[in-house]
Amino acid sequence: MKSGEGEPSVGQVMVFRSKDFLKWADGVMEGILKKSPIGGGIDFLTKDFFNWATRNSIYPLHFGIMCCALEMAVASAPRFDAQRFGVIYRSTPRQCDVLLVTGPVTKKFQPGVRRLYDQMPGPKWVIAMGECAISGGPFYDSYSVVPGVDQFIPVDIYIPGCPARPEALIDGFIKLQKLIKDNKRGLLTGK
Amino acid sequence: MMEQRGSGTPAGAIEKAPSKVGEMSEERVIRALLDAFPTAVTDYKKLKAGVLRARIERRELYRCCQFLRERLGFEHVSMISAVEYDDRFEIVYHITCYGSCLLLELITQTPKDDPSVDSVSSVWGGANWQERESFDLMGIKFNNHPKLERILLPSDYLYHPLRKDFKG
Amino acid sequence: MGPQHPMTHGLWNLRIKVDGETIVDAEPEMGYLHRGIEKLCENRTYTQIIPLADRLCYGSSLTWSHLYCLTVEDLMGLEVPERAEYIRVAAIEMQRIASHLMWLAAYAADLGTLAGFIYTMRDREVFIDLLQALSGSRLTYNFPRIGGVAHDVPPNFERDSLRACTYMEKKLDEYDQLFEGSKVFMMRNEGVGILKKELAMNLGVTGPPLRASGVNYDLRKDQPYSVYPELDFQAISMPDADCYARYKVRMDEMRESCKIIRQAVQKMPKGKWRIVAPRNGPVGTGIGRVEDPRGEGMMYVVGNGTPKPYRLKIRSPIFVTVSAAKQMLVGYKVADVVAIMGGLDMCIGEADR
Amino acid sequence: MNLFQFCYGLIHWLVILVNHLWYWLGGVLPGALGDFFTGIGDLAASDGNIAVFAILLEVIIFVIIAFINVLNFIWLDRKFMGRMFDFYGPYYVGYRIGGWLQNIADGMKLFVKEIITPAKADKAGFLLAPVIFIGSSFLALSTIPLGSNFGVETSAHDTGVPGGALIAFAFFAIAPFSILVAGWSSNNKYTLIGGMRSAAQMMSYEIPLLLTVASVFLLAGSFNFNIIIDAQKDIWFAIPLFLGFIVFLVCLMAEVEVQPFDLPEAEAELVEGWTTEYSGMRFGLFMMTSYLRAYIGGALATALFLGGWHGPTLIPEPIWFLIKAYAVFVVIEWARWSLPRIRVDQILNLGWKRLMPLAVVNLLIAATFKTLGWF
Repeated sequence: MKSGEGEPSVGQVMVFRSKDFLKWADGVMEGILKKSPIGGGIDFLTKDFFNWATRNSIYPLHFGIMCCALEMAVASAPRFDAQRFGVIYRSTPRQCDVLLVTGPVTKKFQPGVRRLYDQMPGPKWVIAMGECAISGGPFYDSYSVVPGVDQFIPVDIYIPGCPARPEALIDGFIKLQKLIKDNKRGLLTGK
Repeated sequence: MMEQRGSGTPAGAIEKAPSKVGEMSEERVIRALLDAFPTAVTDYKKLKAGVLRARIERRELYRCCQFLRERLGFEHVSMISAVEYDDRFEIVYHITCYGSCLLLELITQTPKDDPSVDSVSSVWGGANWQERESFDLMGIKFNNHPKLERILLPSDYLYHPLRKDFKG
Repeated sequence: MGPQHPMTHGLWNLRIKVDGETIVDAEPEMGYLHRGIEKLCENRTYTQIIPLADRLCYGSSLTWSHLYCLTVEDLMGLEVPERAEYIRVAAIEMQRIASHLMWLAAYAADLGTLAGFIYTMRDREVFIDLLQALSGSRLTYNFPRIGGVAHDVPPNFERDSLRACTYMEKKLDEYDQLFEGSKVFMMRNEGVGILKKELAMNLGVTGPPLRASGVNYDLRKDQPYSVYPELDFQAISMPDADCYARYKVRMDEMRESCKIIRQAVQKMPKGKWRIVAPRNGPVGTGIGRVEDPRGEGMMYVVGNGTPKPYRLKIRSPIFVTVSAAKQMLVGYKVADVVAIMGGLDMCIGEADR
Repeated sequence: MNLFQFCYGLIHWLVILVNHLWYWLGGVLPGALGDFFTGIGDLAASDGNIAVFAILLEVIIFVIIAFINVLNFIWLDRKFMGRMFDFYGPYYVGYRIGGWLQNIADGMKLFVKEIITPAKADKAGFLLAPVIFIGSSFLALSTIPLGSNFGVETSAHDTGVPGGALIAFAFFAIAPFSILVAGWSSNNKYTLIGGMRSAAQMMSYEIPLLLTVASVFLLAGSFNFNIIIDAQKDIWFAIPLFLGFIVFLVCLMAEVEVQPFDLPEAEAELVEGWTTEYSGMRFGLFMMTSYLRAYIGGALATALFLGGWHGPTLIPEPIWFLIKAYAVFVVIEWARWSLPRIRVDQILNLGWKRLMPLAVVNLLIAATFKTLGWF
């Protein structure tokens, strides 16, 4: 009996387990919801609301690499106060929406950053803050620095500056809000 | 509680680290070195006030460092750096004395094909990681080092990047 | 157990073996931020290295560019104009206060008091503003030059600095109330992370941790550079060797720095603030040593007559201090890790170079 | 008329409205089928059935009130923190009402987030922990009355739940167990340490907490919240039992895990502590429930020490109660944002060597008052 491993071949008795049934039911439900106007209707009704919620509550990962990390900390301090926009730093990638890369990623640390990105639940975005994260910055010709994080993770927002000023970071968050608003996605039908 | 601890002890209330010989001048250090290692120490020089330079043979390095620490009170190794020249490696030890605040620049040479010296990490604990760093970046082998592994670069890295023949 | 990124201090890995909550072994692992600056310097001209030296330590970048300039001036045998020296000293001390405040913010956040974090971040802006007026940048200043400083002081600099010092001294008393007045803070700090005097000297620990262990070794006093001999200040040290002593040493150093800034801006003579440095460095070596906010910063440059240095070696205080982590950590609780390592003022940028 | 009677009347009216259908069907359809529908109608109209539904309705009302309070609390927390620290707090989302919509945005965002169950986690425990955490908190909540006629009651003649205070504390203390389950089942070293710390912490504060509460029971002579609050008509228990009130507040802070005692989720040491592996709405529920627990804590302090709903009659009783609960919450927040975190061995010391003797002394004081006949 090889049921449950891939597709059952012709002539083999199909055995339904409860798991298979659940999978099938999920598929049918998803198909109905995605293709029929019901899904579209639900999306149409909830899209704006969920989009508003998503863009107004951005949780970046509290994860500092170099100079920009200090500016990141300053941005949440009284003078610049990123909290006005609902930006709250969480420490664990599981609860974050935005990976803020705040410095040069070395070849030794590259797998770590990739793992952090993979650990984050979707929908997720990446902000490359500062020259080092964008292109390697002053260390562009170093033997151990990855020239730009966009070589191994997709980056949505680039904030130039060496280090980027806190105002620039807040501006980046607002740009990200605009980005989320433009790429409006529904609850059911993905991007 | 706060009153007991006081606020900031003024300078002088705590004594300086006792140096074994007391206040030493540059000349006295050089004389002591020359007395102890008459053949090994070459090319001694006073660079500026409070800074000395001496060259020492590789085989006498460990004993010289022990002597410096135990007899002359040089308790602090500031920096261990390796420099690559066309024909040799130079390992430069900057050693400081807390008491008299002298800085001794101790230079030893190794040939290019055998870059190894005795480790001084058993003399100064602070030398441990600096020697590991020199090994990591320049490939100098330190004999009798407790844990001579790569420290800054990944452990599977193949090159010693600070050597002149390493290109990007 | 290894925190891949223990919150506030950048990238390094501390492998801890615990028995229940007690630490039995600790092994720091560095190198996640190794950018190879020493190699990069060999491909840059002497002037181009100043921004790189700025980016060595993000907490106190000015100290490092200043140290680099000192080293190259030692190599080239330049005499810096006196006004430039005073400007440098004032700027460095501002940087020291900003750096210590940054440390205090991170330390407070580590210990869990958000009030300390926010207040120190707020007051740090005062000194960042001064430095910004001086150099035009917030964090990496690119301000010292070989043979002087980049600009003269801006107008009203003296008035603003004096005002900032007065403000800071008032705020420091407030911090004392906030931290030392809190019983919980004292419970977390007193008798934690003890590093004995002999051990600290042997392990090469420098800076506030060494002075907190009872060794009064401050390069500004003991091997004076720049115009420090002409200024009246004290080197702070404490005999207790615990986290509280480190905290106290830094707090009092900020007070001393305020005093130094006051004297420096008032004593500042008129005159040139920069001399032109030659393009090519001579053949030879140069050493520079300064008292970084984190310890003894040192650079060793070998010149070979070209516009680029042949070899530049950087001594990072934190790199050596962290190697003493095991001796400090063993025997304490997991919760003490943040107090002990936070008390060292980690700056990975300079440690990994 | 108390809340139960109100709900009973409402359900009764609804049942009668629907019962027209059943009785009509019973009359129209022949034989056994008709009897069946008539039986349904009788069952629905029976006293027991309506009472069950009335109690459910009461609980729903309380849950809705709690949700609104939780939103208020999160907002108040952030705003108060902002005012303490020289910044605005949430501002731009719903800026007309002071950034109040920020919490709703956060909650809705967490709905659309992906929910990750770690591959190596213990699935049953991982799923069960939030359920226990939230369920126990709501159960504790539902026993606390908000007014003399505004509480979850089981019959028209009751005033308050008999033994309500005992039930409340019993359920309130279940949360550390769920934290332990969450920490263990996440299969992560930080969560495990967080869960263990939570268990260790419970050892230290639970006993002094209950001892102080026992002194209140002693003075009031009942476990019923209504009777306890009525006993404070003339003088709040916080005044004779001032010592106990302080001990209670400290233990409460440990119970709801705010700053000096938030060892299980010590941010600097254990990433996010026991919630490290939770993502999406599960994390949202945890966060919401922790504020809910703060609300419960405030409500308990109000009911036991601050005279409950008693106050000038100008303002309705539930509003008085909520004002006091909010005040307790603000005091807790004040301490929370200005104190460093305590260490795990120190909290044991604090609990057993400081709070415990004080609680015993407090109990003695209460016993003395009772013996002297002052209460």
